[in-house]
This record gives sequence, structure tokens and C-alpha cells, in this order.
Amino acid sequence: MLTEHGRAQLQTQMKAHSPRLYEELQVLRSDGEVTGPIDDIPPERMREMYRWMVLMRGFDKKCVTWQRQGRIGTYAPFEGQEAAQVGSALALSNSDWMFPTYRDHAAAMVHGQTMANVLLYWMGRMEGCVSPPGVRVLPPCVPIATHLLHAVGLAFAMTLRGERAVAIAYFGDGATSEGDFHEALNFAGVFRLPVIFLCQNNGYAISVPFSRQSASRTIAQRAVAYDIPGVRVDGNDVFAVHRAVTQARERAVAGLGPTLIEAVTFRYGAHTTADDPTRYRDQRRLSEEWRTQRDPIARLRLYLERRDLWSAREEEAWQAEAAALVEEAMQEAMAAGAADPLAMFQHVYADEPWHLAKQRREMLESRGGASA
Amino acid sequence: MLTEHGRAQLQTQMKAHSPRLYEELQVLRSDGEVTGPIDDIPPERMREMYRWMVLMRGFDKKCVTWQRQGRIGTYAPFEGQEAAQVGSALALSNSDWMFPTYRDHAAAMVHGQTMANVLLYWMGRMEGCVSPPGVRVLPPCVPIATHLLHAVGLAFAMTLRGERAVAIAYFGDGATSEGDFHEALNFAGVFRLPVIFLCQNNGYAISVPFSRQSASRTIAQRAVAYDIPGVRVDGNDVFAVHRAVTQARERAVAGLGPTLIEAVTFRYGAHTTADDPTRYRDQRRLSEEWRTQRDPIARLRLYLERRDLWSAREEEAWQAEAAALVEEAMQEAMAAGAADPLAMFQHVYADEPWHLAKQRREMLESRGGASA
Amino acid sequence: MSRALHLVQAVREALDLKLADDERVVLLGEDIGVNGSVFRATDGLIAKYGEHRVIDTPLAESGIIGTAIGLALGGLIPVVEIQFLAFIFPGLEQLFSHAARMRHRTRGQFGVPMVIRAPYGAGIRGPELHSESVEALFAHTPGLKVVVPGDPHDAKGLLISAIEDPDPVVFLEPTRIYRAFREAVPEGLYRVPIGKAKVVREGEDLSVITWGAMVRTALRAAQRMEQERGWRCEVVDLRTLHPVDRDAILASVQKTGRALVVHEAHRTAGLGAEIVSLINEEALLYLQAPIRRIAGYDVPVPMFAVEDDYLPTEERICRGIEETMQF
Amino acid sequence: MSRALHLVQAVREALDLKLADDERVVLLGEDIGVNGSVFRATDGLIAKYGEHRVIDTPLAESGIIGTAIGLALGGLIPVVEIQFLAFIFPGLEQLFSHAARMRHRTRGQFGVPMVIRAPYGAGIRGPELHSESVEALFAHTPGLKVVVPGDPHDAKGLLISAIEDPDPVVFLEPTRIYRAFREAVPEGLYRVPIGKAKVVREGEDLSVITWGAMVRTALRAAQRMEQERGWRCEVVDLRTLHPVDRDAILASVQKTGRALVVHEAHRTAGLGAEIVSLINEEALLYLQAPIRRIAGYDVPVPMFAVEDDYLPTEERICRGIEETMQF
Ligand SMILES: Cc1ncc(C[n+]2csc(CCOP(=O)(O)OP(=O)(O)O)c2C)c(N)n1
Ligand SMILES: Cc1ncc(C[n+]2csc(CCOP(=O)(O)OP(=O)(O)O)c2C)c(N)n1
Ligand SMILES: [Mg+2]
Ligand SMILES: [Mg+2]
Repeated sequence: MLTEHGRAQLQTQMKAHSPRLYEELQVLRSDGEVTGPIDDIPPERMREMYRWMVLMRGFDKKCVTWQRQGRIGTYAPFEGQEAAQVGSALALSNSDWMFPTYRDHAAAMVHGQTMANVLLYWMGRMEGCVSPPGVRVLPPCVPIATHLLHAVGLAFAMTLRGERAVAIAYFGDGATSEGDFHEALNFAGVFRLPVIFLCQNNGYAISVPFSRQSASRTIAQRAVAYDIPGVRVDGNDVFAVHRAVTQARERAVAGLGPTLIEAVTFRYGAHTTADDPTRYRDQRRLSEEWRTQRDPIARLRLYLERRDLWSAREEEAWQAEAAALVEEAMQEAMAAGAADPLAMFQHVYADEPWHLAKQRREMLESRGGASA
Repeated sequence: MLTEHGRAQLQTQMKAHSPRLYEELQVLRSDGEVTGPIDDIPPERMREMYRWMVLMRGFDKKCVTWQRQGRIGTYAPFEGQEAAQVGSALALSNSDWMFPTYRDHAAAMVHGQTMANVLLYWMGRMEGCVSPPGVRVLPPCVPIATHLLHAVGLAFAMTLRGERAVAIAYFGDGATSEGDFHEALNFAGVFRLPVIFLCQNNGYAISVPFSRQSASRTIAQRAVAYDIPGVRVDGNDVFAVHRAVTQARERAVAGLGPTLIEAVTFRYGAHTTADDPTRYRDQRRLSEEWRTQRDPIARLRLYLERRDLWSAREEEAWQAEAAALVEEAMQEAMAAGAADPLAMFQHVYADEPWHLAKQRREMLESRGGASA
Repeated sequence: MSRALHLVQAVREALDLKLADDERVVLLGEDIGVNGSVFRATDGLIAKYGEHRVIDTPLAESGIIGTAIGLALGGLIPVVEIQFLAFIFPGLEQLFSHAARMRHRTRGQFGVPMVIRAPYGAGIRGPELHSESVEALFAHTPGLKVVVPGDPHDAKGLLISAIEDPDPVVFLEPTRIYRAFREAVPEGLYRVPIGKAKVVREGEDLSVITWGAMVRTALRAAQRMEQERGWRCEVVDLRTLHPVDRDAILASVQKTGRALVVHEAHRTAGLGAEIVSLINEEALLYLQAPIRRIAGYDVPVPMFAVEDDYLPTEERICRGIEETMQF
Repeated sequence: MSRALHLVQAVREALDLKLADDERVVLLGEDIGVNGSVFRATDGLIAKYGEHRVIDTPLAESGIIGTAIGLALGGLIPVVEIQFLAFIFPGLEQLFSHAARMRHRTRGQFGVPMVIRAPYGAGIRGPELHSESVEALFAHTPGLKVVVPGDPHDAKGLLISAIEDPDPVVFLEPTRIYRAFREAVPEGLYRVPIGKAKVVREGEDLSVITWGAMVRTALRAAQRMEQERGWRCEVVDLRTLHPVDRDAILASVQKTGRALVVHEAHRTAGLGAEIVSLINEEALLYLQAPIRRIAGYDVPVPMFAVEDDYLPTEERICRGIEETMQF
């Protein structure tokens, strides 16, 4: 049984955690009204945000269809999370390094990865891991939370060389349970590195709800464990996300160290096309709720419309443009032709050792080719 | 550069972390004066604490000597940390499970591990990993932070079976950087398990000072990341440690989940007998400072003396008793005789598979014995 | 009574029966509760046994394995699911430094009876790191047992044996044959012993030693070689990779005088090398030809567009048989 | 000019010279800064190069290796120290899932030039888990190279090569010979090529293939066998464990017709099996006897009271030679 004293002490402690840490910063309400400062975002930038989100949603929906048709493999959709990805990526500079997961192709494309490469990736082609020259986007990270440390290391390298840029790692709510999350935040804190840890808390790690994933009410509060700033924002509010990342970036390049950002959002669809969300949540209701009440694109449209920055005609043009770009990307991906199995022997090492040369010849022979 | 807004926001956030979390709870001051409630500890218990600490220090000092003489191998001394270990272990019940590290033999012995087994362990004998029947002490854990999860699992097992006891894991400040620390606290929080995480923050992980180890000012504040209570106590104050563990235990058995306790302390000596602390700290000054100004045993003696619970004559008797017990334990350990190499083939599995039977015969033959 | 079941259904049935049979058995892993695991291996079990027996954990594999060790120390029998084998990597320290060593270091005082189940292997067009086959890592770790079923019947019987085993067992389930075919699986509890291989095809000319999804590929190759060449290949499904069934391997090779090891793991330092060495040491004089290894290439398992080319194919196995027969 | 150095001093010198030679080189690890590493392998380097080149990290091996990967992606050349080899286990995911695969998956766009140094092996009365020898795990992982020096000269030259190598190299340093003997080590930068074995003793009767601390033990056994029996054993120090020097192994065995592999790692699925298999595949007809493996037993490395009995001894190697010669 708890003593009187013990109970009192416990209660004081629980209260001691500032409620500020659990607040969700919001600028753009679901109804399109603005409740905070937005002077930092010029109108053209807002329209750019909108167009990117429209394009990304178009891409994502098409991929789900293509997966069903067998044109691409298992695919991880991000519909619903456009503001978190586009808003954050647009706050970066070209010199920043991005470490995305399998669900962050929207962010990756905003930062310069090509749509065709993203498609190749989901077609099971290693070419899809490559990014265009000068584009600082690493391939999607599959093992959860591991890439947070790569961002730390890259930020460290930049610091050691005096480069003024940041590394940003994208990850989900589930990722915050892995040891690597902890180690990454601690390293970044100890060495005061210019890293932005951007968590998209979409409420689920596959089937596991956040309440079951984590012992803490929020992810932002975990920053306390490292004495670094933690920010919780409405992840479907593209302005709020953009601002949080902009500020984190300012701090980082000013040498003030890392920031943990929790963007609260929701994926409308399945975890991947191999997943059936109706097994673990009231998918129809939840998905509908978020779509109708908290959609990131709809609220920006309302805002833009009221300020005459949007018109139905433009919308049509943008949608058409999106459809065309996505189709074009697929054409480009298909133009890569059939995958070459012999390519698997390349790039295991910078130089080919004897055993791989031998195995390559074996494959060639077993495929009826001549020994090379 | 940080915007005005950004700077203001950051400052608010940094302040938001409650200073309570960084406070170090103390009951027994270094000068022997008491500054908090101690009604829960009867005088006989206090004398018991004292005797245990005297015995443990005697043991520890002797081990360092024995190591120099080659009678035992590399040894990890705990001198200076007696209050943290004895105070915590005495707050446990026999039904509680203890998971110590290589430095927590004082805690282990208070909880029932024999001195002879501890010696055998440091003589490189696997027999030293065994604990007497009914004694719930696991062998010392060498890979840092890994055993926190075992305590979690054991607490889980007790919860699932309705047993009302706790699991306590001992670890150092360095351990809080490992991913397993994070995973353990999160699991314990999610499943509300009866675990006590007892960190002895002795300021160093081998040569690395805590300021370099961790991005947070304290270890206790890391509890915020899991919405579990975190307590920071003067680890050289045996009453404070005892109370913190007692309260954590009460909470745990009442079903209120885990507690993280940070006991601030200092090891007087080297990390292990293979370590040279003068390489990385002002060993003479620091060690002297802690010894003369914050020693856990001295302050309890002052307190007891003032209350007539201590006398020079008793001290002499206790010291003599300690010396005798330690010597006796060494005799007992030596009585185990030479280690049997063939024993390495036992207990790899519950039943011996063919390949081990074969390898055992090989060893026997190569040692000139008959095949068995 | 037996019904035709897929391998994954046989796995599920073993879990179901042991949960009913022994209240110490608990399952834990990611998405194994309400979601019934990503391959449905635990489908419906949380509804039947409750969330105290079928435990959805946070996303942390070291956490899962470490907690399972504690559960086992506390008298329970945890059956862990690792979602895909490569995701065991963050948990290897718990497995290597603790699960495998606890009995030994405590001189038998504390055992760690637990099973780690993991879907593994290539061939189902999975994303990156969903297709690894690293059984050699476990076989090299004293204190662990390693089991791989090659068909639904064995999957059920071996998993039941694994759960009843007093030592930690790594139980690898080949995803490629999770639903590739159905087979008659008896109802109720039955055991397939750990440590015993199975001759799935008798023959006198050459022994193909293999396991997991490769058993089917090897069988097809053996059939083709018999049709095309009249050679009768014996196919041995190893079933337990550590400790291997020495007697079965030697008996087969002593009969045939020729052997081929087939596995989908990387060739270098793969388990095939251990089997070649065993035969070399104990039956060299019976050998009429070098033992070839047909294995995954020594390249990171490539993305799925070319995974079928990474895997040993019927074609490659046939070439291996031909080379060995014509040596 | 050369001076007699201990192996650990040779390691330190290689680090020193590469820090001076290439400003991209950074060291990171636990206690490598002001403490100069627990074996003094980095003694004095922080004073010389500053804490931006010699970085004391928090106690987290996944953190260290993961951060090193990021450093390498960012154009630096991290040289990581893992305090003792078994403490790499929490970092294996970073090593297996990323360091080893980055070049391959990005089709050469991103390499991860890094070295992971780790003291390893038994024989110095270390505590539990300070004596493991798990090189097979790395050799089984495509994309990694594995190097083990057997003497001070090679330690320096191989480490310099490893730091200059564009791919991740696991560099294992046998603690047992860290200070066991001194040897002439040239000053200045020089390279010992990765992938090349070294014949440390010539002979015609039998090839002993080994590496690391076992080289010395094997040499003693070979000397004794020559004295006692007149057999001339060749001793090959493999030096690179992956990819192995196929030509050197085959050349030696084709000459002697008999071989013994000696390593201190556990026998089952150890690297010895790979070497046996290689010889079996490529030189079976030269063999006059089965190739025996003298290895650590398949038990968890026991605590130090009996570690010398765990390790291959001169006695056991001699018995292996006798059995092979008299087969
Ligand atoms: C180390 C590891 N364990 C398990 C998995 C399997 N897995 C893939 S995604 C996922 C859930 C991730 O959830 P979260 O971090 O919230 O990201 P989200 O998918 O919601 O974007 C799991 C368990 C993995 N990829 N890596
Ligand atoms: C996983 C792992 N990494 C490294 C080590 C080597 N090592 C042993 S003790 C130690 C420092 C531990 O510091 P701390 O946790 O503060 O405990 P203390 O020794 O101060 O009691 C280190 C790095 C280890 N035992 N395990
Ligand atoms: Mg999520
Ligand atoms: Mg410490």
C-alpha cells in the first residue's frame, strides 16, 4: 500500500511535468482559419505547398492502384500525412541531408528525389535507392529508427567540417520505442548536433496504437530526457509544421543543437498494401473523421480560397498536371527495362573480389550465357 | 540565426522542465544531522545498515588486496557506494528479484548471495554465478543495461501470475545511454510493471564523466519520457536511498508501476583493478573530497553516535567480525578446489547433444584421460 | 483426424494447442494481438486467450527478447515472434549474451525456455530486409537450437517440440512456403523431435542436403534428374540446423558417396560449410566427388526484382547434381 | 628504420599516422579519449589531435556504429573502437543492415568507408563476455571485410590498409598477443594488402591454416612436431578472413596434401568450416586425409578459470597433426 507521504510525493511529481509539453501547436485550423503568426510564409509559398500536396496525394493514390494491378509491389501509402511531409521538406535548404523511411517519399520528392526513382523502388529495383546528383536524400530506411543515427553522424560530419546545414530524420511513432531513437537523441544532445528529429505520429505502428506503444502521453515530452527542445504540432497543419521545422533549423545552424518535433497526424489507408486496417481499428469511421474534419489539403484550400489564392480552375489544372506527372514518371520507370540479375554482383565492394567474380560467372553460365 | 519568437519559445520550454526533477532528496546530511522524516526506520534497522556497510567496505578493500596478490582476477570495487547498495537492498523483501551488475555485489550479498560465491565469481569460476536456494539474485550482468529488460520480464511474469513482489535492476550512469535502458523503461511503463530501476550515478562510466555521457542534467528526469516517477536522491545517504526504494516498492506492489531512482554517489577507487583513474580525473582530490565530506558510513556513524546507537567498542567488534567473515569466505571459496575444465560441457543445454559429448571426449583424451 | 493445412496454419495450430495445454505459455511480439500477426500466424489467439497470454509489445526487438528472457526466468514459456528475421538484429545481444548463456553460466540454476519464431527467407516479393536467411549466426552460438520446418506437418510438430524444449530455440518459418501448398496435418498435440532429419526422397546416387523452402526446389530438381538422367537423388530435409542430425547425414552420404548442400543463405560461412566439413571429417573416404554448395550468392539479398535470381534455382541445383555426378 | 613494438603499439602507431596523414580520419569509441582506450591503443592521440578527431562517445554501441555510418556518408573516415568484441552485439543491426549494404543498395552512390576495431579473443583472464571470437558472423555478411593481424608488423600495415579501404572493415585485434611479444615494425606509413595470407613457416607435409593469436600456438606445435616426428608443417596466417586468400590456401594444400584449420572461435559453423569447404571444392583430389578443425569448443566461452582449456592448445594441435599425418 502506498503511504500518505508516498502518494503526495507522487502527485507532485506527476504534476511537475509541464502541460506545455503536451500542447499541440496549431496555426491553421481545420476550418481554414488562422490562429497564429504566418508572416514568415509568403502567399506564393502557400500555393507551392498546396500544389505539392495535391501532387503527392495524386501520386500516392495512383500507387495504391498500381499495386493492385501488379505494376508495383507492396507499397506504403502516406495519404493524410501530406502536410507533415511537404511542410517540413519545404522548410529545408538544398544543402540539408534527408533521411526518410519507407513512408516518406513525399518528403523525399519535395527535397529532390525523382518520382521515377520512387516508383522503381517500389518495383523492387535497387536503382530506386539512388538519388539524382546533388540531391541529399538517402534511400528509404526500412529497419525502424536506425537512420536517426545516420542523421546524427552526418550532422556530426558537417559540424566537424564547419558546414552550416542540418540533417533531418523522418520516423513514426512506433520508432520512438526502439533503442536507436534514444541513442540518437542522446548523441545529438551530447554533441549539440544540427539534427531535426521529425516524428510523424500517425497514431499507429501497423496495428499497435500509440497508447500501447509508449508509456508517455506525447512524443515531444521525450525531449526532456535529453534536455533538448521538444515541440508537438498539428501535423496536418502545413503552416505549423513548416514553422516548427524552420525554427528547429535556425537553432541547428546557429549551433544550438537538435530538436525533436512531433507532428500529430493520421494515415488514411493501410500500413502497406499488404495490411488490412479493419482488423485493428474502426477504419471506416476513423479514416472518415480525419478526412472530413482534419484533412491537411482541404484546410489549406479553404484558407487560400478565402484569400483569393485558389480557384476551381487552377485546381483543375493542378490536378491534371499531377496526373500527367505521375503517368510520366511511370513511363520513365518502365523505360528502365527489365532488371539485370548480374547487377547484384556490382557494388558489393568498391572492387570485385575473387569469390564474387566466380559467382557472377556461375550465374551467367546457369542462365545459359557465356562466361565473362 | 534564431528568430525572436524562436528564442522566446525555446526559453519557455527549457523552463518548463520542473526543477523538482533535478533536486536531490536528502535525509541524512554529511554532518550526521537529519533533515527529513525517518520514522519508518527503527533504530535496530539503522544499526543493521551500519553493520552491513562496514562489512561490505571490509570485503571490498580486501578484494582489492587479493587482486593485487593474484588470488582473485580483475575486480570491480564499490567503495563509496555502500549506502546506495545496502540502503536499497535492505528495503527489499525476500520475494523480490534482484538483477545486479559487476559492481553490485554489496547489494547482492545483502539480498542473500554468499560472500564465497562472490569471490568465486571474481576468481573466474562459473560457480560464482549461482545463488543459494531461495535467494532471488541473478548473476552479475556484464553487458551494460541488458539486464534491465530481464527485470522487466520477471516483473511481467509476477504480474501475470498475481505475485506481489518486485524486480529491481541495478545499473550505472553510463547504462542510461544504451538503447536497452530506454526499451526497458518504456516496456515497464506500458505494462505498468513492478520494477525498480536503481541507477547509481557515480559520475563516471570508466573514464567518461556524466556530463559527456548524457545530454540531460540528471538521470531522474528521464522518467518524464515514460510518464513514470523519477526520483533523485543523495546516494550516500542510506536513509534517503532506503526511503526512495521503500516507496517505489510500495507503488510497485500496489500496481502503480515502475520507478526510476537516481542515487548520486561516487566510487572512491578505480573502475576495476585494471583501470587507472588518475588518467582521467583528479583522482586524489576527488576521492579525498568524497571520502571526507560525503562518506556514507561516516555520516551514519555520526548520527548513531549522537543517539547512543554506536560505540567505539562495538565498532571494533564489528570490524573484527567483518574481517573474520571475509577471511572465512575466502577459505570457503578456496575449498572449492581447482576448477574442472570438463564442467564447461555441462549445462550448455539441459541434455547433452552428440557434438558436445564428442568434444568432451576429445578434451578428456587430450588431457590424457580415458574416454568417457 | 487430419486436415489439409498451409504451413502458417500449422504454426498457428501449434501455438493454439500449446496455449491451451500449458498456461505458462505466453506469446509476445509486434502486431501479434488484435492484428493476428502480419502473416496471420496468431490469428484469433488474442480473442481466445486474452491479452495476458497474447501480448502486443512496443516496437523494440531487444526489448521483446530481453523481456522474454525475464519471463522465462520467472517461470513462463515465452514464444516470441520477430516480424521478419532481419529485425532480430537489434535483439542479438539479448540472444547471444543472455538467452544462449544463462543455463551455462548459472550451472543449470536458471534455464531460459523460450522460442523465437521468425518468418524468413526470400521469394515473396518483400521489401528490403524482409528476405534474409541468417541461420548460420544462430548455429554458431552455443546454447541455442535452430529449427526450420520444410512442410506443414513438421511445422506443427517441431514447434510443439520447440515450445516444450527447456532451452532457447530459434524457429525459422520459410515465408515462401507459408501458403505455397497444403498438407495433411493431424489434429491435436504431436511432436516431431528436434535434432532429427527426414529423408523426403530416397535415392542411391547422390544426397541433396537442404532445409526450409529449398526442400521443394531440391525435390523438383531430383525428379527432373531422375527423368532426364536416370539418377536417383536422395533428398534430406535437415529440419534441425543445430545440432544437426549427424547420423542421418552420414548414413545418406555413406550410401550415395556424393552430396550437394543447398541453402538460400549466403554461401560463404553459411551452414552448408559446416555440413561439408562434417562429411569431410567423418566420411571422406566414401566421397566420390567434391561436395558442392548451391547457395545464395555472397551479395546482400537484392531487392525483389531479381530475388529469384539470387535464390538457388532448380536449374542451378540440377547443374550442381550434374557436375557432382560427372566429376 | 624500425623499432621493436608490441602489437597494441603498432595499432596505435597506425592510428596516429593516419590521423596525421588524412584529416578525414576520426576515431570514436568508449574511453578512447582522455583514457587512451582500455588497452591504451589510442594513448595520447586526443592530446595530439584534439577531441574533434578522437571522440569519446556515450556508452552505446549501436549509437557509435550508426553515428559512424553517418560520418562516413558525410565524407569522413571513422575508425570505431568497440571496447571488447562481444559488445558489438547491440550494434550488429547497424553493421548488418546498413554499413554492409549501403554501397550495394545505392548502386555505388554512397559507400561507407569505416573501420571497426575490436580487441577480441580469450586468454587474458578477462571477465565474462570479454573473450568472444565471433568473426564468422562478419564473414557471413556480404559487404564487410574481416581482418585479423597475427603480429605487430601486420597489425600496423593491415590497419593502414583497412583505413584506406573504401569499404567497411571489421578489424579484430587478438588481446592475447597485444603485449605478448615485440617485433620490428617499420616507421612511417606502409600497407599490408587486405586479402593476402602469409606463410609464416614453410613445410611440405601438412598445412596449418590459422590466424590471430593462434598463429603463435600453431607455430609452437609445428616446431614440436618437427622435433618429435620430423614432419614439416607449413603454417599459413590467413590475416584476412573475408574474402580469404583462396590462392594461398590452395597452393599450400596442393603442395602438402594435408591440412588442419585452427581457430579459437566455436567449431560449429565457425570459419574453419568455410576453409574446409573451399579445399573440398577446389582441391579434393589432393587430399590424403580429412581436414581436421582444432577449434574452441561449442560451449559459451567459459569464465577465465578454465579459458585455457577452452582454447586450442599446442597439445590439441599436435594431436590433430598426428591424426592427420597418420590417417
Ligand atoms: C527493426 C524493425 N522492426 C520491425 C519492423 C517491421 N515494421 C515495419 S513498419 C512497422 C511499424 C512502424 O510504425 P511507425 O514507426 O509508427 O511508422 P509508420 O509505419 O506508422 O509510418 C514495423 C513494425 C521493421 N521494419 N524494423
Ligand atoms: C554493452 C557493453 N559495452 C561496453 C562495456 C564495457 N564497460 C564495462 S563497464 C563500463 C562502464 C559502465 O559505466 P556505468 O554504467 O556508469 O557503471 P559503473 O561502472 O560506473 O558502475 C563499460 C563501458 C560493457 N560491459 N558492455
Ligand atoms: Mg505510426
Ligand atoms: Mg558510473
